[in-house]
Amino acid sequence: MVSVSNDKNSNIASSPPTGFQVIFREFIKDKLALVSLIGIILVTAYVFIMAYLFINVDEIMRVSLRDKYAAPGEKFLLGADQGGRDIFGQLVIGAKNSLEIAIGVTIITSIFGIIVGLICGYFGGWIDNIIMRIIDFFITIPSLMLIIVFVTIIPKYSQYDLVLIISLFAWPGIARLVRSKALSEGKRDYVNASKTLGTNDFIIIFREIMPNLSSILIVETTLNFAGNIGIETVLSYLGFGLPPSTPSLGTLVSYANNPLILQQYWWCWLPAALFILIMMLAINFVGQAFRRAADARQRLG
Amino acid sequence: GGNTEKPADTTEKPADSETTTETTETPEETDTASDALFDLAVTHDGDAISGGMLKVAMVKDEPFAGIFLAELYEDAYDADIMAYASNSLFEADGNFMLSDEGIATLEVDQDNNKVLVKIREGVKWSDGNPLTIEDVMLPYLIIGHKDYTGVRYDTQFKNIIGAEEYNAGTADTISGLKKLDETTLEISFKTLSPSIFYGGDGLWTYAAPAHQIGDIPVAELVENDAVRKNPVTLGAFKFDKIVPGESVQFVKNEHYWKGEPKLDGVIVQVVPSSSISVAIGSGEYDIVSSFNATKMPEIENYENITILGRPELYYSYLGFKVGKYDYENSKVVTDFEGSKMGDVKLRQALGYALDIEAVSEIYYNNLRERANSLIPPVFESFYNAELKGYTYDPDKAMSILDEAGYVDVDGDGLREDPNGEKLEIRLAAMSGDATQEDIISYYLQNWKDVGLNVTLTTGRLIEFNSFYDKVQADDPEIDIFMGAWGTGTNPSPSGLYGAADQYNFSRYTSDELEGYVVGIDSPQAFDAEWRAEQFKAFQEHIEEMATTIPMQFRYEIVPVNKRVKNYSIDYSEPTELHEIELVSENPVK
Amino acid sequence: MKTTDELLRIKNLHTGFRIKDTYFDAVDNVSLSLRKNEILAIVGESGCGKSTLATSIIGLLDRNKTRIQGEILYKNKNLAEMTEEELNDVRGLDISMIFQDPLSALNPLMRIGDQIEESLIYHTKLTKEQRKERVLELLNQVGINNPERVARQFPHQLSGGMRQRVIIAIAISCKPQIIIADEPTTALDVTIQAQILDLLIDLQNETGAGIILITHDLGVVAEIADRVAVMYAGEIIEVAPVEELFSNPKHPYTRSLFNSIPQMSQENTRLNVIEGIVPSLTNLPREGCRFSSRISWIPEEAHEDNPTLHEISPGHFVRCTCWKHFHFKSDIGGSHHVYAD
Amino acid sequence: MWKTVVRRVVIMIPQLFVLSLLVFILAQFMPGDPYSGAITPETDPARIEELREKAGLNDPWYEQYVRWVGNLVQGELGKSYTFQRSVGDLIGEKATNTLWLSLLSVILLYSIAIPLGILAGRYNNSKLDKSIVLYSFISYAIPTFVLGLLFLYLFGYTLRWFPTVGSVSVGLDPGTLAWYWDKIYHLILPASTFAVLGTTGVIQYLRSEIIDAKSLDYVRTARSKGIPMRKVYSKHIFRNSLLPIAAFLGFTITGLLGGSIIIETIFGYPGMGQLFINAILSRDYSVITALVMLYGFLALLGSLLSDIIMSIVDPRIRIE
Amino acid sequence: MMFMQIDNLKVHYPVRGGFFNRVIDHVHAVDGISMEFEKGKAYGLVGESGCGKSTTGKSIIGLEKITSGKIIYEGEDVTNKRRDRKSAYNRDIQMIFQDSHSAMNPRKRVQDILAEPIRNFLSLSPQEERKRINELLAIVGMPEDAKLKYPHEFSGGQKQRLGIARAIATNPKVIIADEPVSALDLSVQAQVLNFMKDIQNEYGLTYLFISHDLGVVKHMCEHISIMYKGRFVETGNTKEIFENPQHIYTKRLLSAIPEVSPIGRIERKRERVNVETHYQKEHNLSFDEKGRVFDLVPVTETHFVAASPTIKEVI
Ligand SMILES: Nc1ncnc2c1ncn2[C@@H]1O[C@H](COP(=O)(O)OP(=O)(O)OP(=O)(O)O)[C@@H](O)[C@H]1O
Ligand SMILES: Nc1ncnc2c1ncn2[C@@H]1O[C@H](COP(=O)(O)OP(=O)(O)OP(=O)(O)O)[C@@H](O)[C@H]1O
Ligand SMILES: [Mg+2]
Ligand SMILES: [Mg+2]
Repeated sequence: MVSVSNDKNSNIASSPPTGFQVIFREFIKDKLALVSLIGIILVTAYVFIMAYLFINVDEIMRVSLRDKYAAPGEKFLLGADQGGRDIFGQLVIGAKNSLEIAIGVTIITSIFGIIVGLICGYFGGWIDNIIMRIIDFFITIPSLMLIIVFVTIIPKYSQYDLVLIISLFAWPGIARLVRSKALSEGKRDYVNASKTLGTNDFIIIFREIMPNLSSILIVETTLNFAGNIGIETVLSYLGFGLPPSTPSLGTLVSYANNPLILQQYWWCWLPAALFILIMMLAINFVGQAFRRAADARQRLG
Repeated sequence: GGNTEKPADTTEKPADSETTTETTETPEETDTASDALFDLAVTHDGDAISGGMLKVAMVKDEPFAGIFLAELYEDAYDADIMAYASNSLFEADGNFMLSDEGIATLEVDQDNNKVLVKIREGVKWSDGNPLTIEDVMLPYLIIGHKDYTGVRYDTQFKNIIGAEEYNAGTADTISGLKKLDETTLEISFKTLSPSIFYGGDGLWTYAAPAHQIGDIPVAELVENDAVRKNPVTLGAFKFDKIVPGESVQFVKNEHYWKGEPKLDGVIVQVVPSSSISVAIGSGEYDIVSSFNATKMPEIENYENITILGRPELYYSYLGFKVGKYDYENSKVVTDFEGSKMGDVKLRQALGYALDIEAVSEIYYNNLRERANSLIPPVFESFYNAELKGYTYDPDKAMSILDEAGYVDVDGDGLREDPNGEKLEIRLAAMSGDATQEDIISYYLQNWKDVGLNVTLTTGRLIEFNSFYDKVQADDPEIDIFMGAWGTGTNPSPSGLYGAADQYNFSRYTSDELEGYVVGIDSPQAFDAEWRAEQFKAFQEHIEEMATTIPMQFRYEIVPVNKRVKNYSIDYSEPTELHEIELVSENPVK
Repeated sequence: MKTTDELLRIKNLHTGFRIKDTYFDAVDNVSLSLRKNEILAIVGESGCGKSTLATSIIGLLDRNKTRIQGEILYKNKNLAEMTEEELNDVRGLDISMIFQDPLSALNPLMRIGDQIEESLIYHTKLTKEQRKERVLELLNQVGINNPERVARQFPHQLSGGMRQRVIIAIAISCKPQIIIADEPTTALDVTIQAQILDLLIDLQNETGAGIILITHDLGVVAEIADRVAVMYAGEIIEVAPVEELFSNPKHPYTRSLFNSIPQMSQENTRLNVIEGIVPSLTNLPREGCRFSSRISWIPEEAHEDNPTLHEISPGHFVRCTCWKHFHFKSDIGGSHHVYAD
Repeated sequence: MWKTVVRRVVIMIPQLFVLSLLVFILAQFMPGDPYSGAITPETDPARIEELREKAGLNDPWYEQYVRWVGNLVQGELGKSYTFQRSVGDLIGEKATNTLWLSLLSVILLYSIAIPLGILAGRYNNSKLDKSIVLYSFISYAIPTFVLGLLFLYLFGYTLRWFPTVGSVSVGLDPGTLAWYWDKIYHLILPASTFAVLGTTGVIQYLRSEIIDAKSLDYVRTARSKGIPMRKVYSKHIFRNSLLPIAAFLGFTITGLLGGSIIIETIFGYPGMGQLFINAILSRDYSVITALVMLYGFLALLGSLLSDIIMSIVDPRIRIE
Repeated sequence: MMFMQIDNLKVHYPVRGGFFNRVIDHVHAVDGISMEFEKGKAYGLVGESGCGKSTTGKSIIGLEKITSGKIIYEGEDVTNKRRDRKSAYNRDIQMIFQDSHSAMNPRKRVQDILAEPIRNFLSLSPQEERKRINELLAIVGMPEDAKLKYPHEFSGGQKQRLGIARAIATNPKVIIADEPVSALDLSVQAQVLNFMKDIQNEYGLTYLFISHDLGVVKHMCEHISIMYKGRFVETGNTKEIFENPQHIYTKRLLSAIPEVSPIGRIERKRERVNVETHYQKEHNLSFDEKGRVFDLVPVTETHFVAASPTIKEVI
C-alpha cells in the first residue's frame, strides 16, 4: 500500500493538476490541437459574424431559376444549387444553424446531465435508484426513431424545438457518465472531510466535486459537441432535421444523394461535407488534447 | 410501364406532387394534343434473339406492397407490376373506351340498365385451367363482401343491383349478377351513364381465378399466398419468383391466349430514385417506369437508350377556399363574401403571378407545361384548347389587384386588402423531394413580387396524407392550396366539382356548375357530342370563376434500352407484351 | 567470501529514466553482490530506487525510456546487455520475482493453475500431466491446503495472503537461483505478513536460493535478512550483516531511521525526525554526500567530496565519513518544526 | 445465472411498458391516419369513415392502447395499412435483412478494428500507430451518410463492383448457396460503411486498453516468468483487452440496429430502418409502433446479452 | 470523567442480491462495540484489514449510518444529531484521514482548505479568518506562504500536517485519526506522530487512533482495543494488552509483529508457529458457533476480554 500511494503522489506532484496551465501546455505540445482550436474559434466567429451581420437569409434562400447549378465563380463564390441559391451563403448559415443547434443541445444536455449525474452519484440511495432507472430507460430506447417521431408530430416546429427534442434524448448519456465519475469522486476522502467539516451537500457537490470532474466534463462536452453537430446533419439528411428553407449542412450534403450532383455539381455538397469533416476532426483533436490534459498518464507536456 | 392491356380505370385520384404513380396504370390513347416531344415507340432494329429476360426498373424509394390481386391492391406500383400478368378482361381503344379486342366483350342495354359480359372461349389461366364465367363473377363477390376492407366497395359499386344487400349480409349473393351461360354474365345496374363504356358505373373489368381463390375467406385473402406469392393470372407472363417489396420475376405464360410470348420472362425491380440514372447509363435496365421528369438532365445524353414520352392523365392546380363543406347535410356551401379568397380578381391575380413557365422549363425540362384547363389535352374530344389559362403576367396581376383595391397602404411593399387590413394568404402545399421545396419557395417569391404576402400553412410543406386531411376538413389555416388530380381515363368532374362532393375542395358550387357536372354523366350524355360540349362549358366556367386554377400538365417519360424491340407507350397503338423482343443478349451500355 | 558462493554481482550499475529528453539516474552507481543461501535486504525510504534496482536486474524496465549502464553479472554473463530473448531464458528459470500487490500481480482472467503452469511450459520439458502435478506440488509447498480447488480458481476468489502464496509459487516454480521480492508483504496484514515471511525463510532453507528482499520495514528486515543494504537517493550508503547493522548502525541516515521507529523508542519519548524530505529524482544531489543537506548541523568538511563505501569492519561498508561526526539533532536541542520544500 | 437473466428480463417489462405507452401516445399525435390519403372521387367518404370505425381508429386512445397492448402481448403486432399484411410477417421479413446487415457489419467491423487496435496498441507511438489513430479520427469525423454516398458512388455506381439496390437478386432460389452468396454480395457495401464507421470506438478502446495493460502488474508478472513477449501479448494483454470487446457485442449490435435507419436509407436496403422511414412517411402506425417496440426490445436484449457475455468472460463478475 | 461514550454501536451494511436486488443479508461491519472516552487521552483501535476499524470511526463522526447503538457526548445523546452538519458535536469532533493526499481537494489552495471548517463552524470576519489560518499554519510548523499553494505541492508528511491543521481549526475536542501515518515513510511518520502528540498535550485532545500497526498504537495510545470481525476481542490499557494479552487473537497479533532486532528471531519464529497452532486449535473455544466474538468480560478494572461465559473461569 505504502509505496503505491506514494508513487501516485510523486506522479501528481510532478505536474500540478490545475486546469488551464496543463491544458495550455498540452496545446503548446500538440500543434495539431492548437491549430484545430484556433481554427475552430476563427471559423465559428466568422460564421456567426457573417450570419448575423452580413448575410440575409431571405436573400440567400431566394430562388433564382436562371442560376440553377451555377458553377463557382464571380457571382457565386461556391456556386449555386438547383434553386440557383448561393452555396456559400447557405454553407455559412447552415454552419451557423448546425453550430447553434450543437451548442444549444450541448449546453442543455450538459447542464441537465451534469446536475442529475452529480446528484445521483453523490447521494446514491433511492434517488439514484429511481433516476438511474429513468436513465436506463432513455439509454435503451431507440432514440433516433423517437426523435423522428417527435419531429413529425410537432405541428409548427422550429430550430428550437429540434434542440429540445435532441436534448431530451441526449442528456441521459451524460448524466450516466457524470454519475459514475461522481460516484468514485464522492468516495474520496476530501468529500468525507468536507462532510465532517460541516459543509452542506450542495456546496460539496458543486464546489468540491464538480471542479474535480471539470477536466472530464470538458472532454466529454467537447466530444459531445462534435457528436451533436453530427446528429443534426444526420436528421437533416433523413429529412427530419431543420425546417425546410432553413439552410442546413445536412441538407447540403444530402444533395449528394443525386449522382449527377455528386459528380458534376460537386460544389453543392462537397463544401458542406468537408466542413463537417474538418470541424469534427478539429473538435476531436481539441478534445483529445483536453483528454490528455485531464489524464496525467497520457500527457505530452 | 408501357403495358398495353390495362383496362380502363375510371377513377380519379389525388396526385401527389412528384410521383407519376397515379397515371401509370392508364390505358393507351392516341396522343393528339401535343406535338410529339418524344417518340411513343422504340424503333430499334436488329435481329431479335430468341427469348431473353426483359429487365424493368420501377423507380420508387419504398418497397412495393405486393398485393397481386386487382380487387385488393391499393398501391399503384402493385398494379404496375401486375400489368405483366394482368387479369384484365377488356382492352380499350384510343378514346379509352372498352373495345372488343380483349378477352371479354361488353354489350350495354341502356334502356334496361343491364350489360352483358361475354368471354372468349379457350382462354386459360396461367396454370392451365380454363377461364370460366365464375372467374368473372368472383371479383364482385369479393368486393361486395362484408369482410372486404378496401375502398373499391364504393358508390359506383353500389350501383349494382343487390350489392348493398349482399354487403349487409342479408343476401348470399349479388342479385344483379346473372350467369346466362358458360360464357355470358348479365349484370343489372340501378342506373347507367356513359361511364359504363369506360368501365365505370360499377362494372368490374378483371377476372379472378375462382379455382384458386374462390374458397379462401375474403378476410384472409389479402394475406394469402395466392395473392402474395403465386397468383394465377391471365396475362402474357406469369409470376415466378418474388422478393417481397423488391423485385418480381415473371416467366412467359405458355397459355397466354394471344400466343406464346417471345421473351423468356420479365424482371421488375424497385430502384431508388437516387441510383436510377446511373443504372440506366450502364444498361442495367431495359425499361424504366415511374421515372421522375426532374431527373431528365441526368439521362438526356445517354446514347444507349431511347426516351419515350407521352402526356399523362394529370393536372395540378391551385385551389381557393371559397366556402365550407356542410357535413351535416352533405353539401358544399359557397360563401364568397365571407371568404378571404372571395374576390375573383384576387384569385385571378394570384394565378397570373405564378411563373409556372419558368418552373416547367428549369425544373421539369419542359416535361411539364402550363395547364390551361382542368381536362388534360389527351382527352382530345373534351379538352378545351381555346382557353387561355392564367399564363405568367405579373403586370396584369398587379393591375388587377390595384383595380380591385388591393393596394399597399402602409408602404411595407405588401398589399393590404381593400379595407386596408393586412393581408396574409395561407398556402397549403404538399411535401415532395428537394425540388418541391425550391419550387414552392419560388412561387411564394412570385407572389411577393406582385406584393402579395403568401405564407405556408404550418410553416412547412405538408405530408401527402395530412395535406388532404387538412384540405378536406376546411382547415381555417388554409386559404389556398396546391393539389393535383390524376384524372384516370374518365375525366368527368363529378366527385370533384359537384355540389355534394366532399372532394370539391374549393367549396365552390353554383347552379351553372352543377348543371355541367350532372349533365356530363347523365343518360343524355350517351350523346357524345352533347357530352363534349358540357365538358368545354365546364372548363370555361371554372376558368372564369378562377376558384381552381390549373397549373401544370405533365409528361411521363420512359427510358428504354436500345436492345428492346416492339415497345410502345402510344395509347392508340399499344405494345403487345408477348411481342416484345430483345435484339442482343446484353443491354446496350 | 568465496567467489563460488556468489550468485549475482552488480557492478557500478546506473539506471536512468528519461524525463523530458534527459536521463536521471534513479539507481546511481550501485555495486552489490548476492550469495547463495542468503537473504539480502535492501531498505530505504520511498523513492530511493529500490524497485528500480530490482527491476533492472530482471530487465523489466521499458527499454525506450530507461538507460542501464554497468554490469549485472550472473553466471559470468551481463544481464544488463542481454537481449529480450536471452533475458527470457533467465527470467523465471534462474531469477524470478515476487511483486508487492498480490491482487494486481495476477491476471484476473486466468485460472491460478494456468498462471503457475505458464513458466513451466517455457522452462521445463515436463508433459502436461507432469506440469499439472507440479502445480499442485507447488501450491502445497507454499502452504495452500486444497491445491486442486485453488488451481481452478481465479485470483479474486482468494484472500490476499493466498494470492501472495500463489505469486511465490510462481516465483519458485522452476527452482530459481535468485528470487527478488519487492515489498512482498507491505500490502498484507501483520499476521499474514508473518506467515509469508516464515514461508520465505523455509523456502530459502529448502532450495538454497539467494533472495533479494526489498522493503522499507526494518522489522521485516530484522526478522529474516542475513545482510542489509541501505539505500538513499539512488545510492547504497551502508551495507552490513544484519546483526551488525542493527546493533551498530553507522551512517547518519541509517541511524536516523532506526530512531524514528516507534517500537524502538522508549514510551512517551519523542521520535527522531529527519529534517527535510527525500529529494525527487529530478533534483537529487549528485555530488558529495547526498544526505548532507538533511543533517545541516554537521559541518561541510565532515563530508567526503566523493564519498565511497568504506569497509569499517568485515562486511560492514559505510559511504562517507560523516558518520563519525553524527549525533542526533534532538540531542542538541533542535526544533522538530521543520519546514522544507 | 439463469436467475439473474430472468430477473433482468422481468425488469425489462416495466421499461417496455413505459416505452409502449410513450410510443402509442406519440403515434396518436401524428397527423393523419392511413385512410386520410385513400380518397378517390368515387369513394364514399362515409365508406372511409366506416373503415375507420371498423379499424377502431375512432375509439378513445386508451381503449385503443389497451387493445394494442393486449395484442402485442399475444405477439399480434397488428396489420400494416400500406402493406395490408400482418406487421409481424412484414417486420420478420425486413428484420432478417437488417440482422444479416448487422451481422456482416459486426464481422467486418471487428475484423478491421481488432487487428488495427492491437497493432496500434502494441506498437504505440510508432508511425503505424499514428496512422491508425489518424484513420480512426477520420472515420469518426466523417458523417455516416457522406461515407455511405461516397462508397455507393465509387464502388456501386462507378466501379460497379457491388449492386446498389435491393437485398438479393430475384430469380435465385432461397436457401441455395448462390442465394446466400448473392445476399452477402448485396450487403458488402452497406456493411462496410457501417464497419468503417464503427471502428473508431473499438480501435481506440483496444489501443488504450493495450497501452494501459502493458504497464499493469500482472503483465509484469507474466514477463518475469520469462515467457516470450509474443506470448505475453497474446495470452495476457490481448486476451484481457479483447474480452470486454466481446462483451460490447450486445451493445454494438443494438447500435448497429439504430444506425440501420441511416444506412438502409442511403443504400436503399430493404430492412427495418427503411421500413421505419417509410412507415413514418405513410403514417403506418402499427408498423411504427411495432418497430419502435422491437428496437427497444432488441436494445434491452443487447444490453442483457452484453451483461451475460461479460459475466461469462470475466470471472470477477460471474453471475450465479 | 467520561465525556463521550459509545454504547453497543452497530453498523450493518445491506447485501443485495437475489430476485429484484432485495436485501438478502447484512455485513456486520461493526457489531456491537462500546467505548468510553476520557478527555485528553488517546485510544487505539487495532485489528486486521476489514475488521471494521474505519467503519467505527466513520460512524462516530457521522459518515456512516448507525444501525443501532448510541453515542453520548457530554451527557447528551447525539446519535441522530451527528448528521446535522453544523451541530456543535460536529464541530467538536474531527477526523484525520489516512490518505492525506486524497483528503484534500486538489483544486483548492491551502487557505481555502483550512478555511472550510472555519467558515462552516465559526463566524469570523475575513481578517479574523486570515489570522486564524496563519495561526494554524504556525501550529503545524508551516510558513505562511504555504497558504497560496495547492496540496500536491507538499510532501506526504506536510500534507498530513495540513490535514491536522484543518482538523484542529475549530478547536475540536476529539479527533478520529484513521491510519494517519500508514501511508508515510518511517521518518515522515515520526514527524507526524511527534506532532500529533504535541498538539494533544497542548490542547488536551482526545484521540481515537485507528491503525493496524501495533508499534504506532503502542507509542501513541494509553488505551487499546483489539478488534476482530466487528467486535472487540480485548480492550485495556497499553501495558495490559502488551504485557498480559488474554485473548488468543491478541496473542497471535502480537506475535506476528516483527521485532526491530535480529536477535532471537529464530525463537520468535518458533513462538509464532506455536501461537498459530494454538490459535487454530483454540479457535473454536474463543469464538461462538457462528465464529462471532464473545461479549467482553472484565479481567481487571480496565482490562476486558471476550470470553465465552462457560470458560470464563479458566481465564
Ligand atoms: N518509469 C519511471 N519513469 C520516471 N521516473 C521513475 C520511474 N519509475 C520510478 N521513477 C522514479 O525513480 C525513483 C526511484 O523509484 P523506485 O520505484 O525505484 O523507488 P522505491 O525505492 O522502490 O520506492 P517505493 O518504496 O515507493 O517503492 C523515484 O524518484 C521515482 O519517482
Ligand atoms: N459501503 C459498504 N458496503 C458494504 N460493506 C462495507 C462497506 N464499507 C465497508 N464494508 C465492509 O465492512 C467491513 C469493515 O470495513 P472497514 O473499512 O471498517 O474495515 P477496516 O478495519 O477499516 O479495514 P482496513 O484496515 O482495510 O481499512 C469490511 O468487511 C468491508 O468489506
Ligand atoms: Mg518500490
Ligand atoms: Mg480502514
